[in-house]
Amino acid sequence: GAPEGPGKSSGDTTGEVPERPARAVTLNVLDVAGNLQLTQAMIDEFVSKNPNVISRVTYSKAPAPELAGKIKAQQGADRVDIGLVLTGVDGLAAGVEQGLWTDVLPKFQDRLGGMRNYLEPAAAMQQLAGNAGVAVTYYPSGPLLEYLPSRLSAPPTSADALLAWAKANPRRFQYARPANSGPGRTFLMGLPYILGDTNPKDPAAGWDKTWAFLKELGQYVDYYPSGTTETMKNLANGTAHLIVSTTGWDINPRVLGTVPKEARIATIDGFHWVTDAHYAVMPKGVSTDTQAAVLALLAFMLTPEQQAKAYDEGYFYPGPAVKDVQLSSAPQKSQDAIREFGRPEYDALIAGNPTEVPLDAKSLVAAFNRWDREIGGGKVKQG
Amino acid sequence: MATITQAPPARPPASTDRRRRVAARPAAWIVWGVVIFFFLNLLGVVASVLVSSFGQRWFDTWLPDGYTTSWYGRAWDEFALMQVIVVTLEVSVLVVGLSLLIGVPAAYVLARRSFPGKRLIFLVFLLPILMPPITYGIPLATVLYKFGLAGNMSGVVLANLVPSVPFVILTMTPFIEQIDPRIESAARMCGAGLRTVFLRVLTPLLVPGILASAILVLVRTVGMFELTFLTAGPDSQTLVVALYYSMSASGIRAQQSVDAMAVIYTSMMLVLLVVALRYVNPTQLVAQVKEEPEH
Amino acid sequence: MSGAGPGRPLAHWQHRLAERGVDRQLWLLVPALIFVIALFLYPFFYGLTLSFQPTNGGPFSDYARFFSDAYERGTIWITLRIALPAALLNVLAAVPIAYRMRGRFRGKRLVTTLLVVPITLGTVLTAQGLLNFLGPTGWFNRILLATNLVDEPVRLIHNYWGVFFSLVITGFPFAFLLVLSYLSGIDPTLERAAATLGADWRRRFTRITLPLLMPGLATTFCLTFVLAFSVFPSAVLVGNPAGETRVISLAAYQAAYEQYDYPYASAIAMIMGFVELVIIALVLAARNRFYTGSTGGKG
Amino acid sequence: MSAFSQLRLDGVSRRFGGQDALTELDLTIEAGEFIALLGPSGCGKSTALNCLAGLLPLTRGSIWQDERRIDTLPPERRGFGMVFQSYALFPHLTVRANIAFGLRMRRLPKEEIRRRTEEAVRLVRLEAHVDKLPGQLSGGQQQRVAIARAVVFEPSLVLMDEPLSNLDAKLRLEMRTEIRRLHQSLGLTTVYVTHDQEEALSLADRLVVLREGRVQQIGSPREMHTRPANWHVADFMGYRNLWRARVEQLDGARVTVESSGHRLLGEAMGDLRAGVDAVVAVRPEDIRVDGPGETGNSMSATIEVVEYQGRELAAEARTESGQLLHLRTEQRIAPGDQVEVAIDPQRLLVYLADAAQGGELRPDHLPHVAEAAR
Amino acid sequence: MSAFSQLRLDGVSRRFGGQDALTELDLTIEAGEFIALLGPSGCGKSTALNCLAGLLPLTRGSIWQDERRIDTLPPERRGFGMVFQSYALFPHLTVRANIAFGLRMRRLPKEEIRRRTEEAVRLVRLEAHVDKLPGQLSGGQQQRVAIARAVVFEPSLVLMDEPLSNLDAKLRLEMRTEIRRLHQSLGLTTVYVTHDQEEALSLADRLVVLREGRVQQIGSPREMHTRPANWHVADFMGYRNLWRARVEQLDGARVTVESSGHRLLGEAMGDLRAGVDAVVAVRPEDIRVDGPGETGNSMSATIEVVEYQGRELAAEARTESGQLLHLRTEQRIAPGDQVEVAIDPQRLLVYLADAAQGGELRPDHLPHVAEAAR
Ligand SMILES: Nc1ncnc2c1ncn2[C@@H]1O[C@H](COP(=O)(O)OP(=O)(O)OP(=O)(O)O)[C@@H](O)[C@H]1O
Ligand SMILES: Nc1ncnc2c1ncn2[C@@H]1O[C@H](COP(=O)(O)OP(=O)(O)OP(=O)(O)O)[C@@H](O)[C@H]1O
Ligand SMILES: NCCCCNCCCN
Ligand SMILES: [Mg+2]
Ligand SMILES: [Mg+2]
Repeated sequence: GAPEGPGKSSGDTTGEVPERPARAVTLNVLDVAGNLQLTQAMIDEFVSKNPNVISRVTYSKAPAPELAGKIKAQQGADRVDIGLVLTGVDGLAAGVEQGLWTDVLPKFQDRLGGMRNYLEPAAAMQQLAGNAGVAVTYYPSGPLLEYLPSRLSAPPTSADALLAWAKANPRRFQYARPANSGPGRTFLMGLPYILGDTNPKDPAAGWDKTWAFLKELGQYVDYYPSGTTETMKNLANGTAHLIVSTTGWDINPRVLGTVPKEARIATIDGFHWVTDAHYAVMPKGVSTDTQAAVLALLAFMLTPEQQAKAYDEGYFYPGPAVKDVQLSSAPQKSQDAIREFGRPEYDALIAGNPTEVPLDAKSLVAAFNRWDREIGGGKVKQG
Repeated sequence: MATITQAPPARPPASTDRRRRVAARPAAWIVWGVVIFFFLNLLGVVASVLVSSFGQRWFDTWLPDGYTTSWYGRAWDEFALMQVIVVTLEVSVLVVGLSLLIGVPAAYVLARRSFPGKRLIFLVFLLPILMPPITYGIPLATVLYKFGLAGNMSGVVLANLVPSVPFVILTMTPFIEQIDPRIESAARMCGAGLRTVFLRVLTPLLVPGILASAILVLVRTVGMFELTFLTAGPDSQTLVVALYYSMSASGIRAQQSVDAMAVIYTSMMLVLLVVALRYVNPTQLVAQVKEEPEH
Repeated sequence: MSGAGPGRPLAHWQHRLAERGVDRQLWLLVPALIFVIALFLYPFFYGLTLSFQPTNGGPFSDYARFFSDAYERGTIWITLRIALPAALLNVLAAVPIAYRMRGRFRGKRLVTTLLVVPITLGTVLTAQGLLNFLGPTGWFNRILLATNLVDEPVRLIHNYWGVFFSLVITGFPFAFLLVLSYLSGIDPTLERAAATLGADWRRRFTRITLPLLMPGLATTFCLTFVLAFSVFPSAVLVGNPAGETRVISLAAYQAAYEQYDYPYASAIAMIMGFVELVIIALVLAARNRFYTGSTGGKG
Repeated sequence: MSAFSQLRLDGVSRRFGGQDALTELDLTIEAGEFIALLGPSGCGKSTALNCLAGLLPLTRGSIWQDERRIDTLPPERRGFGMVFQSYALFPHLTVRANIAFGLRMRRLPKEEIRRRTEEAVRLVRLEAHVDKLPGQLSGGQQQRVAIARAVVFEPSLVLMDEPLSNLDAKLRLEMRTEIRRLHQSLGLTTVYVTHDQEEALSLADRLVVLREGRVQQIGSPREMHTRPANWHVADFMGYRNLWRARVEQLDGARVTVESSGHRLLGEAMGDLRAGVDAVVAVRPEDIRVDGPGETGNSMSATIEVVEYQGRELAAEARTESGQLLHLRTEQRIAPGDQVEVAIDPQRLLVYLADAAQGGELRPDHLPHVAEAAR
Repeated sequence: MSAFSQLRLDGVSRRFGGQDALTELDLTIEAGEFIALLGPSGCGKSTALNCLAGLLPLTRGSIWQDERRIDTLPPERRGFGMVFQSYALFPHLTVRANIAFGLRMRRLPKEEIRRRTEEAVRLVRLEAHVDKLPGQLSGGQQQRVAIARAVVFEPSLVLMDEPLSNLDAKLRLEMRTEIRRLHQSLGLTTVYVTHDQEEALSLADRLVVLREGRVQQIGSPREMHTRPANWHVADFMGYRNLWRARVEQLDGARVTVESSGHRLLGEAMGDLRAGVDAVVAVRPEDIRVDGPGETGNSMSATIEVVEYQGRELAAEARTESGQLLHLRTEQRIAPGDQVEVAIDPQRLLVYLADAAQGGELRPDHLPHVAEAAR
């Protein structure tokens, strides 16, 4: 069932990229960020409207850590059959470091007019990506706290209060291992702002308060689940009373029914949003025809009508990376879901709190590593 | 001379039987207790996945709030399970076929012949089974990627052959040893050449062994996570790897849709198993066993 | 012209080659040999040489790096701490059960069939099931709570025990079937003979069956230990992969696919293989101290 | 040595599934006796032995050792020794340890175990092999270990299940004498299972012939040899000539029968009447080739096949009426020879051919009869 | 049927590891002959047969079929038939398909295969069983399938490796006659391996006795039986009485020896001189119990063990000087009886006891000698 890749068929990979492909291409899309949830409908629509550009599309998914290895191997074998990669910051950065991606900017800036309309924090996220990636969806993420009012009436609103609450309610506070969890990493990266650390961008030298805080907090944490899903499950079944979340993880699981609808969120005084985005990148070694097709597709995806689809069911709330995309232009299903499970207070929270871009990939990996050794792994030695 | 004195029912039934069974009870109870406990928990493990996959919402209760089959549709679509299952079957069939083709003749030579270096060769064939898959899987994947053989189905098949061929050799050896070599000699004395002996005499006699070994390889391949994980490309994932991704890849996913996928996986395995057990005795799946008489 | 001496001419050269065991039949071995060399030995030695070519430092620096870092080094102990007890339990629990089931009885096929099922579940599904079943609100804890055996859910997943149970579920049936087949390989008349010589069941077991079974147990232990030692998905899914179940295969995996440091990953993989082979060698050496010849029962 | 004066099997029966493997075996074994259980394959010999040993539970019946009921005891508490067909030596124990096993189980003092083991080793002449493992011994040596192991703890009864069937002809002959010698010198009570009539005849004080789980005859070797109870036993005891016949006339124990055109005079075995179907049984060595006998039981026949057997020749001959004769003679005969043969009427046994006596008469039970009929 | 007039084994030898399993076998087989290879276990019989069949490579020597060298041919191209000890029937094929296998391999026309298969089936009388699988047949029936399979394609030579050793005594006797009959009716050239001297005597035209890989004697059954070439062959041919002796006096073929105090008159077998060590060989049936013989070879002895053997008794007796005698008699004797025994000098064979004649004299080669010496 595997399509014989376009990378192999049309030999030219480095020449001039035409406006449109000479022949309709088959596009293989690899998603390592869970982004297709938001964008698959856009791509499908493009394909159905432009069968002469993309005749067929296949989707596959993989965990982010494997991305670089896989692409590198395909390039080494001179047989790149993935035309488009949808990734988060981590996969993007890993590829940049290894030189896997074709530079889209500034060469194709003018083909991607939508990029001029980025929301301001989305534009900052795009900056973070350098020249390789094109931000296709954006959300301010967190860190947020989430709880069930039936189990917890007054959630802590400050860092100290959180610590005190965790102490008073041992094993009831949970967040997942940051390396495997969006909310986990957002919490990790957001803490320096909350605690007023010296350099929130330098986990090695500038996060003294953060590490101390996490260590102390760790004493009251039972264990760190290996994924966010687990924390959500524990919130729902009552094992955990207070967990770390993001806008998307707040809304979507309640839509899905894996977290009770009545769950609430809380914020910690002085928090900054640590934003997140998904990017589209093209591996090097993709034929010029495919490159042309991908560029046309991306331009399409960045139009406001298509961006509206990124509201989804709150998966990446709000989702659109460009300005002036109204919920009312989203598909009806999206509108219904967000009307029922969304939170009116988000508009104010997003407008009223500063946004920060996440750590660059190197620092992030260093932070994860330190967290694994000192916070996550530390639990063993204590216990 | 013995004469039949009485009709059988007139003799008292012997008491031995019952008495000795009673004496054996406590030990038997403990053993059966442990077995039942194991099975109950196993049942719990499997059933909780099954129930959850049909559960609408399941928080802090014994059973879900409501039931739905929609998770199956979601899992099916989200992970393109049709394609994954097709790939899984293709990979399995290829691995089974190739490992039998390569392994059975080798098993025959190793079972029947002695020649210089045989022990060494046997050891080399044993190593892939003894080594942790990760140990050779990582360098293997690196090499396969280097030659452009990984990241697609050929890589998955090749990697899975590494433990499968030795496995075929190991499971076939006792079956081959069981065939009286004189039967081969007899065939040759009847004028059959080597090829005919293999095709007309050995192969039919080895059918149980080949089946057992094929099934084992099939089950192992479908269940083989590490090697497939290391060598699969996006379009050559097998079901286990897709399942692993569904549990650990990024994105928000309802627990139930993972459960649904797990149920799909289990059903496939069970179908294979039911088919398999029509042909082989379960203990044969591990080793060739002669049933002993009952007493 | 007498004796086996040089008088008579040696037989035709074809006889002499055949005598050494070298004849056309050996060609049957060739495909398998090519295969094992290309797909096992070559990658293995490739990995071995790669592990001596670290990105920086001398040939042994990646090994030194592993052993000097307690976090990395500790994975050996973590892995052994999980794998050895799990393999031991699997083998030891299998013995009495297989001993009871070695004869023929009604339902034997059913029981053994049921035992094959967990082998087919695979580690990932088992993990998912354990998460559901043993989780804080899973049926297991619910029953414990409902029967007042505990006041609070017992933590059985996302820690050592989760991985341990996963290894038992997948490993025990395998061990059982192996032990059963070894037991059936022991001629049942030996035990009957011991009975007529005055040995009660306890001594029949300890003096006859067990010594004859020991080599089989050692082999079974090795095979289940291999399975347990390479534990990977369940260590991530039901264990605590940052902490007490950060097994060595996870360290190798992270080095390869998260840090893209293939030489280091190869070094870890080699260390992993080495540790495992050491354990196996020890067990097999012990095995050789038992009687390992025919036990007469196999067909 | 024997701890009892009598061992009594009382209606011992054993079913497997729905099938009777052993039906109502009544047998009294006197201390010191050598009893052979004899019969074709599958007749229940091993079943009987295993029931006696306690290795098989009984379906019906009981076993008494003098006044003590023992069938409820497990094998290890009956104190019988057993020699298994395949010896069942413990492969992981040396010859010495194998032999000492039964003494160890009885927790005798070390010194006594050593002494009695050595004695047994000497008895079976294995002094040179005590430290070998069974796998390193020849069949005959293994057999001797098995015997030593079974007798070393002086069991009140020794059971042997076809202990010689795995040996070659010459060794079988030697071991047979050995067993006989051991039995005589130790005064062991022995129950011995075999399907070889020669073995049974040469070893036992009394023979028990079984067929399809039922006792056919119990008696001394001489009784068995000369007066089998029915034609099945006769067939089994070497009466190779079995012919269908019809009883013509009875005169006390003398009976005249007609068989494929020959009128023959013989001994009536059992309850015959004129006109009934009968089976005539004659041993090959009881057919004489030395011309017309004075007793009238003579026929002329043509020699078809001759086998040299040393002192004697074994031959097949066919009478004019097509009857096939198996005979043995010291005469020099050759295929094609016309001979006159005669049978002493005392050696020509006539049995009833009906179901009442040892089962239905089916042609496959009577290969020679069937052959003659062609 | 035979496609050759002579088959010649020329110095055929076979080593395993460092050990000679077969040494310099020279043998010429004439078409139509029935040759038995005879000898104790491990003497190289099967090795010889397998070399002949092509199933084992030779170490030395060659095999010639008339003028054609055949030892370089693989077994399937020699065109010999073989009957294996455990029959080695193809368990997955019906009786019919088993028998037809060899014809199929020769790609004969369908019709001919059918015809010849049916003929063979009829020959071995298995018409009723053609569609059964071997597992559903009795031992004797399987044996007949094996024979049919080996002869159906009219091989120039049929090899049989202990084809009867798996059968019980009664069936063995019947199948022996069967093989003899087949050989006679088909005129097959046959090489037959057995360790049972009785079987060899009764079947073969010529016997080849092997010991430790070397031919001891080749001759007719009668020669073998009455004049074994050395005491090893004698031992094997049923001369159970083997006594050490010293030659006292020679008179042509007549020789006087002294053996544990008795002066005995016998036949000199081979090159004896006065004063040399000798071995006396006597068959049990050649020791008569009927009082002092006229020839002087008489001793008085005490009966020790008696075995009933039907017509005869087998007994062990001990002379005053401690010599153990194995004897057979029709006399009614019992343990403890004092008897006078006599041996016909023609039946008392005297062999040289040294290494030149059949190897070194070791006590374990002479169990009876050893026994007497105790
Ligand atoms: N465990 C068993 N289950 C079912 N049937 C059995 C069992 N053991 C024996 N039988 C049957 O009982 C009958 C008697 O068997 P037994 O072993 O006593 O025969 P035997 O006389 O010893 O034969 P042989 O000479 O072949 O050893 C046979 O028909 C046999 O098939
Ligand atoms: N494959 C082998 N490897 C080593 N030695 C062998 C092999 N086959 C036979 N021998 C040895 O060769 C000698 C002759 O063996 P062979 O099988 O020819 O004896 P045999 O006369 O057929 O004995 P038996 O009557 O026991 O079948 C024996 O000492 C045997 O141990
Ligand atoms: N590796 C990219 C991580 C992005 C996680 N996205 C999850 C969606 C949150 N709503
Ligand atoms: Mg039996
Ligand atoms: Mg042989």
